[in-house]
Amino acid sequence: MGLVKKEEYAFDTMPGVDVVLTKIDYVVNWARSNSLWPLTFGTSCCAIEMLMATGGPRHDLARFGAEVTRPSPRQADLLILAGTIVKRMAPRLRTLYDQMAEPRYVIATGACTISGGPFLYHSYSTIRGADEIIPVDVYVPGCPPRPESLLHGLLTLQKLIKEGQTIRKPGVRHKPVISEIPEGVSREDITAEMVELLEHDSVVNIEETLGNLERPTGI
Amino acid sequence: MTTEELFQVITELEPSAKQSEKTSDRPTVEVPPEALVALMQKLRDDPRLSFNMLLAHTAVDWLEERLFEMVYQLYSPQNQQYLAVLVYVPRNNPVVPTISSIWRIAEFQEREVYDLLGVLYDEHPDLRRLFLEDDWTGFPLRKSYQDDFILERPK
Amino acid sequence: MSVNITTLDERTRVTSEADSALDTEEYFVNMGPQHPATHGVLRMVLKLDGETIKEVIPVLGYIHRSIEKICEHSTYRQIVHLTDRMDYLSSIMNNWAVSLTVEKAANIELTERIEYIRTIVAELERIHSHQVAWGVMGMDLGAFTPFLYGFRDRELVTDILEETIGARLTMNYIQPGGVMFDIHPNFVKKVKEYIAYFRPKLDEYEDLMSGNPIIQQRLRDVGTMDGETALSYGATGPVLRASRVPYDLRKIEPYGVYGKADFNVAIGTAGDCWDRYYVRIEEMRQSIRIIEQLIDNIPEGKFMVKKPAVKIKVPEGRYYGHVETARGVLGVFIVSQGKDIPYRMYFRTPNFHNLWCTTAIAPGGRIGDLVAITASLDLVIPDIDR
Amino acid sequence: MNILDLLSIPILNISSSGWETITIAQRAADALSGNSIELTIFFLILCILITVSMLAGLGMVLIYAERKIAGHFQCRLGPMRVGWHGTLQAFADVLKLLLKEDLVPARADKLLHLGAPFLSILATVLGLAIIPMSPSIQVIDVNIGVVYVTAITGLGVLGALIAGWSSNNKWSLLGAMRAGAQLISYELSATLGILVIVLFAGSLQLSEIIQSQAEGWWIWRAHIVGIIAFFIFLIASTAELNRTPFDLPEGESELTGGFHTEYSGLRFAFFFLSEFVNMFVASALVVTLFFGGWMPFHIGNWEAFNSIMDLIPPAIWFAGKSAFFIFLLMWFRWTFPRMRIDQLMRLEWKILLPIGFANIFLASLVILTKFHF
Repeated sequence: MGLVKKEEYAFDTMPGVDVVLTKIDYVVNWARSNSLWPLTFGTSCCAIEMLMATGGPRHDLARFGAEVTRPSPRQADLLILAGTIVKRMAPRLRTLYDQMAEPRYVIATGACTISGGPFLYHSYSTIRGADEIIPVDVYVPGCPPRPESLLHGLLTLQKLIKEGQTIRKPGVRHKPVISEIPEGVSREDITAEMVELLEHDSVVNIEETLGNLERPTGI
Repeated sequence: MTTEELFQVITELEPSAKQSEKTSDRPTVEVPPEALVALMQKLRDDPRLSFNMLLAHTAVDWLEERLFEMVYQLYSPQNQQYLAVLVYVPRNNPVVPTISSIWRIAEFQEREVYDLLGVLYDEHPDLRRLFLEDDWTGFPLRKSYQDDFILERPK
Repeated sequence: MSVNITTLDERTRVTSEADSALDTEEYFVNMGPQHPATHGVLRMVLKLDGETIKEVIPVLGYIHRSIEKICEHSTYRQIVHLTDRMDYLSSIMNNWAVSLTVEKAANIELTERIEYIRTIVAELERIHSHQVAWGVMGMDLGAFTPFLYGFRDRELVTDILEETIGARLTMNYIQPGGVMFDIHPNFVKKVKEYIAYFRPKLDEYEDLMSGNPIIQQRLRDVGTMDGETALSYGATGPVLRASRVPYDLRKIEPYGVYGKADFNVAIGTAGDCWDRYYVRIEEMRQSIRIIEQLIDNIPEGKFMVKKPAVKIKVPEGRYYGHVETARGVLGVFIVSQGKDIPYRMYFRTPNFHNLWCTTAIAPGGRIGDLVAITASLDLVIPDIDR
Repeated sequence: MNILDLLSIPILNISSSGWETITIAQRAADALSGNSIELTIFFLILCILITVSMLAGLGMVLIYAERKIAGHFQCRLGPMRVGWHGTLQAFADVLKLLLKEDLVPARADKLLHLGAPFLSILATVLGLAIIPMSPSIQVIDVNIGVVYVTAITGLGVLGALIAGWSSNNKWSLLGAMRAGAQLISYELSATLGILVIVLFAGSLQLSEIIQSQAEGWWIWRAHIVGIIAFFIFLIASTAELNRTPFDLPEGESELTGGFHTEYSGLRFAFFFLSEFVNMFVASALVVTLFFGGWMPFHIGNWEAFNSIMDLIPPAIWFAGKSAFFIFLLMWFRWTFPRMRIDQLMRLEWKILLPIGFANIFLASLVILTKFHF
């Protein structure tokens, strides 16, 4: 939380500041988690189930305050990746993500977005997982996932935001990677390192981010 | 119109077109590339045939025979008759005349074939990549296409 | 001989400069790949003069997943599940196209029951596809409510299909040699209930959208396309039929049990957006009629004549088969060398062919007209790109 | 002066204190001439408080109402989880928007891009200031109130135009041009609608327009002319608000977001808020001009009924009537599709404007022949 980090030194000598800042943090996270406006963006099949059917009368994304789909990435908080990402789309997806204003969150839905899905083998154009391009907070598996799964994904994201655990840096993955653990390293070590990484990455200095990134203009 | 009558009319219109010996579930004629445009024009405009619809156009890469097989699927709503037209071009110099002046959709079907198989179309009004980026190298649907990106399915 | 290969950059270079201060200047603007009106990742480069469209250049490939390449390495049963993901709103009909072609080629005899189930399920899906098309048409024209009404009724169709099939969108139901599962015991009852429910709802659809004067203004005489043009552009399905060409594979060469059902082919008169919109509404009515005639007569028998484990081999040759999906004719072209995988597989997809109509009918209209036209063509982008 | 004195000021007294309008600015001036500096400051602060709290409060209430009403129109529930039945949803939205990153596109005109939303919200605040919400709740009562309102609406267009132009985005520019063309065109019809009432009331001052309706609202008293003027004004003000079926400047499915495509965070919130509060201003104007403002509903000489109606405070009357028109605008939005730009212009210049002029002529005849009630 940029707010907290910036003001830390000014206040931490005063008694009771921790409590106040925690409260502020809580309120800010509460607002952010309850007002996730998704971007109107869907690449293929999952878009029907994710944005359309979930926004529809039966599943009603509006109950969680997330039905205000914004067609402009500048105003959106949540990028619901629905469908395969191919090589030609990848740079555009990156641009879309860059155009979104902080704080921004990404939910990857469907097998294609998570790993390439049915188009994994023998395909010359399918990207194997959208998290190779942009950071992803929550993965919702399925082909396509049911609307209920997206609702669960949304609630999980809300929980993550409230705990301040969302991913802000590309390349960091929530995805469990099953591979051989090198000798001399225990599973606990990895977990500890990941927790540290997550804690570190959930703190973003907005001033710094603004200064470092030159944002592309136009659609 | 029976299939025999159809072939009779076609050979009458274009002598170089002959019935194909390839196994196919539709009546099929083979034609040399030079005669393609003339034959197609006649197939569409002849009142006995009136093949108004170009249903599909694609190509098959025959690596061993070193040939590209161009397939045109036609349909005549008037006679409810299907016809497939085959054109063979050598794989090292795949140039076919365009038929986009006869059916507008051929322009885009031909662009797809160029994009994926690298067949060139003579006199095509706007020959450029369709699905892939302009700077893509190679033609992925060719049997000889090599790409490090492709993952083989484990057996 | 003149083979001239161009690029998109060359194609979209501004050529004309304004001569005087009063002259207008043409400019290019990108619509998509992320744009609410393109229903996915279609990109259209528009050449505009003010708000008037001079030229439309569709740019494809933002969801090109190389399905045809994957097909060359997959068995026919594996290919069926890839077709689900092309035109996901008529996935069952896509399955059917592959199954039909393979069955014809491999000479697989089907039971009556299979044909009945296939026909009913496909018509149910046609209804749900047109419901989505209807709702999305409303959303593109700026009325959000029809969209939700369409999805309200679509949920009930997916419920019925889900009970039998187990999936909501990508059904993977029709297989070469039958259907994956027998119908659920509740199927017949629920379909009848649904028809009783949906018939009055269709009138509600008409009240909400068809009668609205703004809808009429936005759709009538917009994007008019005569039959000649439609045929030349290879349009099929509701788009072609709206232009007064009664080309419907269900009537012309009945597959399934369409030959036994009594139904009419809806055609338009003017070929404008309104006709394309209304042909879909009428097709929903006809689909209801078809289902009503068939639902009581499903004969007993096997639902699968080839076990799923059996690898189907297609004899050597070229095979072309097609079905009428909700958006037009899906053609499947198989070149086989006698193995259980095809040598070359080509899909003649309806949306790929319908899309190019925009280049003919959109110029001269406004941006709002283009939105109405793309909505009336009812494009599904992964089906274009494959 | 102690706090009890403040409480006795009529503004906090909810019961109707006669129909004589005393604006808060007037009270401040009175206090100043009575040498009571505290009271002057109090009233001046009250002026700011009323406009700003109206802006924020109304904005949130209307955003919540819109989402809830839209939900129920569309067979669903709308916000449910944040607070009881989602009542805190708007707070979460606004708080989030305030804390969101504020982006300026790389090649945008920075100064204008940053300034445009303020221009937009300024027009809204200025519009709020003149609305007579009850005899005692009106910030300022200009004697050319109607002209002021028309001028202020023009200022709002400037915000949209500058926002679209400075964003350096073709879609934004298109949206801005649409906004400019549409708002300037429909301004004419709106003014023609207002003029009819000005002719009847014989005043440009909003409080006097309300006073003139003591014997009956203009929608009844000016019968045919009034009803035509009402419809013209309603259509024109819907167009000026950029609401469906005239939401072309933002037209999501056409222009992705129109003039505010490139805005994020706080500045987008300003556009968002001003759009919603403008809806209230427009409804309030409809109520003021045609439905007697804060006047209670009276029927002829039903004395008993009328006296019961008088018991309801004028502020409640005003709020109720405005709420009805806001609901109507929302109803429009969730029912109608969008028009096309040329149809929109045709509607204005070929249909509404000629009818408006004919209506003014007719109104003059009605007034000359005293053919109204």
